[in-house]
Amino acid sequence: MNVSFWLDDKEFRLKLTQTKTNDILVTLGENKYRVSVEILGGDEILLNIDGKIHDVIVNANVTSYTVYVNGRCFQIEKKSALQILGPKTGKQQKANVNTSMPGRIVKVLLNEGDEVAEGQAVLILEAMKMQNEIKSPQRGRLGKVCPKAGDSVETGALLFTVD
Amino acid sequence: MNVSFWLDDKEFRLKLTQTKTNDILVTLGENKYRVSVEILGGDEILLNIDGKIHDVIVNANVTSYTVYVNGRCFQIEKKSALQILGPKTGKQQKANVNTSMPGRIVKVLLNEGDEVAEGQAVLILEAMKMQNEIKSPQRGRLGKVCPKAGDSVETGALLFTVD
Amino acid sequence: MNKTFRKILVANRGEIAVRIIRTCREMGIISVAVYSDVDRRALHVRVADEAYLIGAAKPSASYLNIDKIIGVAKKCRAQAIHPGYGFLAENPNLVKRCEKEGIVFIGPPSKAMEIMGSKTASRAQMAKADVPIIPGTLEPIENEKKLEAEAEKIGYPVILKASAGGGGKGLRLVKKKKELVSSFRLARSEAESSFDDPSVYIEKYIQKPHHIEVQILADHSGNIVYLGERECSIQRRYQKVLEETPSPFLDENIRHEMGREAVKVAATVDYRNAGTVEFVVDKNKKFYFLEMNTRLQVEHPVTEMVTGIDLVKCQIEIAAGLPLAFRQEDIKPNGYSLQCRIYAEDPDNDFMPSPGKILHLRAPSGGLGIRDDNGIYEGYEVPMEYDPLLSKLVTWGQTRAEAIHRMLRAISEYKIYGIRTTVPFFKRILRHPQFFAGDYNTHFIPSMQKEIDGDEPKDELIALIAAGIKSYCESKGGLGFRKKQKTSHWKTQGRWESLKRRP
Amino acid sequence: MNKTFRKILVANRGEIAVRIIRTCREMGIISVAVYSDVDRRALHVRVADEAYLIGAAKPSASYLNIDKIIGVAKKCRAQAIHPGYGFLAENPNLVKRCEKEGIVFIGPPSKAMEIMGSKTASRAQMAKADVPIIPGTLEPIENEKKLEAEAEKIGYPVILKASAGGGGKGLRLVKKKKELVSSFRLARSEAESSFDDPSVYIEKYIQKPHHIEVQILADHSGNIVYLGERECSIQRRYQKVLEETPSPFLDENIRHEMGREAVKVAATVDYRNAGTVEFVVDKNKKFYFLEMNTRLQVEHPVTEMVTGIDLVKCQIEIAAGLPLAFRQEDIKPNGYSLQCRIYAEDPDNDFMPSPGKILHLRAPSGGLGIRDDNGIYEGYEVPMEYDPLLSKLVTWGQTRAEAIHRMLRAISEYKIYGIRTTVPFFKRILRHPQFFAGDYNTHFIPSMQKEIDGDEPKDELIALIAAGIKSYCESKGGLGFRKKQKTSHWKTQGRWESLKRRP
Repeated sequence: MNVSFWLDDKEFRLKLTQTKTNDILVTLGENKYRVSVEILGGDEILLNIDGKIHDVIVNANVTSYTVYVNGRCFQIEKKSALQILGPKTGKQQKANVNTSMPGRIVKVLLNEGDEVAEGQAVLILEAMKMQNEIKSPQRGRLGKVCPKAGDSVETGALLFTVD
Repeated sequence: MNVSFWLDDKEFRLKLTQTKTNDILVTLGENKYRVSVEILGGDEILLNIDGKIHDVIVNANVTSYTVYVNGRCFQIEKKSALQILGPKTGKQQKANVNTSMPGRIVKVLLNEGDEVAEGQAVLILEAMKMQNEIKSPQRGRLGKVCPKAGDSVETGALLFTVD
Repeated sequence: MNKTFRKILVANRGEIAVRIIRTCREMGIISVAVYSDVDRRALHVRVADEAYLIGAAKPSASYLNIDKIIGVAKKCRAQAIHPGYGFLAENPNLVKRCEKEGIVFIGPPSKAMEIMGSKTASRAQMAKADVPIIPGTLEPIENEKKLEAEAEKIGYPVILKASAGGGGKGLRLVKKKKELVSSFRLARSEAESSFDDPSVYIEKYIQKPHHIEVQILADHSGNIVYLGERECSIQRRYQKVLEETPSPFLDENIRHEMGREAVKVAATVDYRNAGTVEFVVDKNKKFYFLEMNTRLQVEHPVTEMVTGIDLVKCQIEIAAGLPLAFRQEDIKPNGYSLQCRIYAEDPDNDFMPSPGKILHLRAPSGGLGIRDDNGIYEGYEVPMEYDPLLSKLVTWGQTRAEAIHRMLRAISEYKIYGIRTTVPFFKRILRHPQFFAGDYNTHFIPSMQKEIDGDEPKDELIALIAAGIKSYCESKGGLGFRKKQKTSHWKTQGRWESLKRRP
Repeated sequence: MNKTFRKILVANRGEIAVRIIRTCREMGIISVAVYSDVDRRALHVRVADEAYLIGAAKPSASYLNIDKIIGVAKKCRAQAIHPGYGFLAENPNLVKRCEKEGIVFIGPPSKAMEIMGSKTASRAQMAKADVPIIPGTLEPIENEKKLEAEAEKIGYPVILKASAGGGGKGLRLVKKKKELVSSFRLARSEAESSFDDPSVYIEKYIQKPHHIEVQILADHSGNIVYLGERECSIQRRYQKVLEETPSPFLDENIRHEMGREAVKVAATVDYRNAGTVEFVVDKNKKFYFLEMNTRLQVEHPVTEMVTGIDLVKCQIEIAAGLPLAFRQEDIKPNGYSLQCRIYAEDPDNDFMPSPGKILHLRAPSGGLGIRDDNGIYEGYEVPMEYDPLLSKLVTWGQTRAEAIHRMLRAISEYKIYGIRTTVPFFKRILRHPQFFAGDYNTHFIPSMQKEIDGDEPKDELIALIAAGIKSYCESKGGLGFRKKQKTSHWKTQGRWESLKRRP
C-alpha cells in the first residue's frame, strides 16, 4: 500500500508491505524499516522498528493524524499536494481565524474594515485566568469580527477573518 | 422504580426515585438516602450520599453487578428469590465446578465415581507458578472429571461435577 | 485518635486540595471538599471523604465565596478550614469570619496576613526591623515630580511596581530617564484595571537577579524554624516554572544568614503557620526582602523531599495549638529536589491555555525519588475557568545531577494526550548546559527561548511511520493485528512463533 | 557520558525489568528488553529503548534460555546483562557464559554464587568463618539412623529442609520423635519432585522466629558496606508479603552486630555486587545465618527509601569496576519504610491466582513518601505463565506510624479492577494492633487469618445503592445523566443550578 502524508508543508511518500501477522515493512525514500506492531487498545500503538521501541499514540480524524512521540505532538495531514499547495502558490487568500480554546472575549482591539499587520493582536481572549492576544496570521483587512467583548466562545468558533 | 437484589443469599429491595437531573432518592428498608450521581465514564460512578463521597466501579452483566467499594468486591445478583433459593431449599443438587482461572492441570487426585468429602481436593491446577488444590464444594460422588494431567484449561472451563 | 481535628474543610480545588486531603487521611482526619458546578467530577471531589456543591464555576460564586464556605463548614461541623494557596488563602476576611464562627483557620493570624498583604506596609515594617530591603520608596508615589526625584536618588535602572500587584501585572522596567513618566502612567493604568488600585511604587532594578525563598514554620509558642531555601529563578513572564532546593547559587553561609533573616521576618509580625519569605538575591549574593507568602506555597514539595517533613501536617498541628515537633538543629536537609509545574498550556503556541478532555494519561510513579502531585485523571475535562496547573512533578536525588536525570526520566514517562501541556518544554530546560551547571538567574527562560530548539528529527520519522501504520490498519480493517486477544495463548502461539526469526 | 556502560540488556520481565530500565535511563545507558511471546505488550517492553523477542511463553524457551539471551546481547552489542531476580539471576552458567563471551554480568563472580546456591555448602563455609548458624547438620542426611542421632543431639522440635530448596517446598517441622521418620520420607519425596534432588538436612526449629535480612554492597576493591536490615517476618506460606525497615524488633547494638556479620559473610566468599544476607532471629534476639541471596532482592526499595541510595545504580557501577562512592560511616538510614507486595491473587478465595485483563487501574503516586514500582497498565493482560507480582507499593515516613498511615492512605487510592488482587488484604495487616505495635514474628499471618475479619457493613450498603443506580440508569437509558459532556458549560449551567439547594 502506498500513502502520501504532509507534515510541515512537506510531502512524504510511504510504501507499506505486510510481511508477517504483526510485521510491516515501511519504505520511505531510500530507507526501509522493519516494523513490528502491537495495537495496545485505544489509540496506543507500540512500534518495534529494527529493535528500537517507540510507544506512540495516533489519533485519527478525517483529514489528519495527531501523533504523540516522546511527548511531542505531530500533525500529519492526509491532504493531497494540490489541496495544501493551492493557497500557498496562488495569490493571498482569505484567512479564517478560529479559536483553539474556549474562553471569554475580554476586549476587541480592531474593528471590521481595519488594516492589520501580520502578528498584530485583534482581540483578547481569557481562559484559565490568562489573557491571550489573538493575532492576525497575515497582513490584510479585517473582514468579519464575530464576537463582542464579554462573549463566551467555544473551541473552533470563528473569531475573525482577514481578506 | 423498584428493584430486588441478592447479596450473600439475602434479599434487598430498593426503591429509586429521581428528584433532580443528577439526584436519586434511594429507599432501602426504613432508610432513605439522597444520592447525587456522576457517571465518570466506563464503569466508574461517583456517588455523593448525603454529603459522603463514594467512588465506586460497577460492572454489569446479564445476571449480576460486580461492585468495587473501597477495594472490596461485591457480587450483587439480579436473580429472583425463587431462582436463588431453589437449590438451597430443595434436596442436594448436582454441583458443577468450573475454574476461575486459566492454568495447567498438574495432577488429578480422584477418579470418576469416587466419594468426595466437602473441601476435599479433587485436582491440582497450576497458574502463575503456584499449584492450587481445586476442592469439592460439597460431599457426594464425583460425576465427570473433565481434564487430564497436563491439560491446559481456560477460565470458566468445567473441571468436574459432584452428584 | 489524632490530637488535632476530627474534620477539616478544604476550601480549594485541583492538585492542592488533593494534596491536603491526602495528609488529612494519613492523620485520621475526615476531609471535606467543596466544589463548583464545573468541578462535580474533579479529582479533589473523588478523593475526599465528604463533598458539598457551593455554586457556579465563577470563583466569586464558589471558591471565593466566604459565606458559602462557612455555611458548609457549619453544616457538616468541620472544626477547621484549610485554604490551600490562591483563592481565599490570603484573605483576612475569611480569617476574621472563622474567628467569629469559632472555626479554626489553618493559617496565620489576620494581622500578620494583613501586613504581608501590602507590599508597602510589609516593606516599611521590615525596614524598621533591619531586614534588608531593595532601595526604593516604601509608599505609593503620589505624583510625577516625586517619581523623578526618587528615580534620581535610587539610580537607573529602576522598576515600577503595583502596590497591590503580583504575577507581573503592573510591572515596568525603566532603563532611562526619558522612559520614566510614560512607564509610570502605563503602570498605574494596568494596576488600576488589574487590582482596582492604581498605586505604584519604585524600586532599584536588580541585575541578574535570583528569586530565592525561605520556608519557615512558626507555632503558637513562639518557636520559629527555617527549612532551607527554594531557588525559583526559572520563570516565564514572572510565573515560576521550575523550582529546586538547595539553590545552586547560594553557599552555606548565605543560606543560614537568609534563614535567620526569614525567621526574623516571621517573628516581626507574630507569625504562626507555614510561611515563605521571598528574597531577591543579586549577582554578588546580596539579598533583599521581597515579600512574605502567608500560606502553603505551590513549590512546597521540594522542601518536603529534602527534609522529610510533611508541611501540611505541620500546618494542621500548629493550627491545633501543638508545638513544633522539632527544633532548628533537628532539620537536616538531605539531597536535592526539583519540581516541574506541568500546565495545560501549549509550549509550541506561545503557551496558550489548553483546557479540554484528557483522553489518555500515564503519569510516572515508580522508582526512587519520584513524586507526582496531580489533580487530574484519564477522562477528566480540564475546565477553562481555573488556573492551568495540572501536576507538579517532583524528583529527589543524592546529587543535583541525579535529581535532574531522574526528572528527565520521569518526564519521558509522562504522557498526557488530548490537551497540550508543558511536559516537552521541560526537556529543553533540563538539558540546557547552563541549567545543568546551575548557572542561571531569572533571565534564563527568555534567553533560552531565543535559542533554536534542537528537535529530534528522529521523532518526525517515527510519527510518519506510525501514521502510515494507522492508515494501513484502517484500510485493511485492522487485519491480523490482535486488537483484542480473546483466543487462548496456546491457540495463537503458533501464529507468532514465526516472528522469532526476525533479525 | 556515564562511566559505566553504553548499553545494558535486562534479562527479566515485570516490575523488576521496568525498575532496572528506569535506572539505566537515569544513568544515560541504553536499555534492551527481551520478551517472550505473551509479553509482547508487557510494560517492560514499552518502557525500554530496545526490545527483542526471545521465544515462547515457557520460561525455558525464553527468560531461562541462556543461548537466546546471549544471542540478543551479542547482536545488539550490549556490554552488560542485568538479571534482576528470579529466572537466571542465580544461575552460575550464565555468569560463566558471560565471562566467555566478554559480556559483563551485573552480579557476583560465579564462585560466590555457587557457594551460596547450596544451602549446605554455604552453611559449612560460614561455620568455618565463625558466622553463627542454626544447630544442625551441614551435609544432607544419608540415612534414617543418622537422622535419629542428629535429632537427638539437636533436641526437638527440629525442622527438615531440602538442600536445593526454597519457597517452603520440602520443609517439614518435626515436634516429636515418632513423627521423624515419616516426615523425613515425605520431605525427601517433595524435594525430589520439586528440585530433582532428594537431599534433606536437619536443623533446630527456632521458636517465634524473625526473618531479618541485611543488605550489603561489595565492590572490586574489597570495600564492603551494610545498608541496614529488612524485617521480612510477615509471610504467608513462606512467601514474603510485607517488608519493612528498620525492624521494630531489633535494637541498635544487634543491628550493627548483624551488619558486621553480613559484611563478614560477603568477605568470606569474595563477594562483589549488591547482596542480601538472611538471618533467622529468635525471641531472645540471637541471630543465625540462613542464606545469602546473591542478587537484587524484591524488597530492596525499602532500603533505598531510608538510605537514598539507588541499589541498581550501585550494582551497575560495581560491575563496571567503579569503587563504592561512600563508606560505612556515610550511610545514615533515615526514617521508616514499608513495602506491600501486590499480587494477582484473590485474598477472599484462599489466594488463588487471578491472571487476566486489567480493565481499570488507578495507582497512587502523589504526596510525600510514596513509591509504586509496578509492571502493569490499564488494558494489560496479566499472563498466567509467570509469577503474580503486580506491584510493590512502598511508603516512607519520619516515624513508623507515619509510614503505616501513609501506606493505608495509598492503599485506599489503589484501584485495580478486572482481576482480584491482594490490595484489600493489606488493610487487615496494617490495621492490626499487633502489627501496629511492631510485635510480630513469622507466625503473624497464620494467626491473623484465624481471626474474624471485621468487614465494614457500610461498604455493602454502598454496593447495593451503586447497583441500584446502575440498574436505574440501564432501565431509563442513562436518562439525564451527563454521560458525555458535549454541550458547553454555559448552556448547561442553568440545568444544574437547581442542585445547589440540595441540603
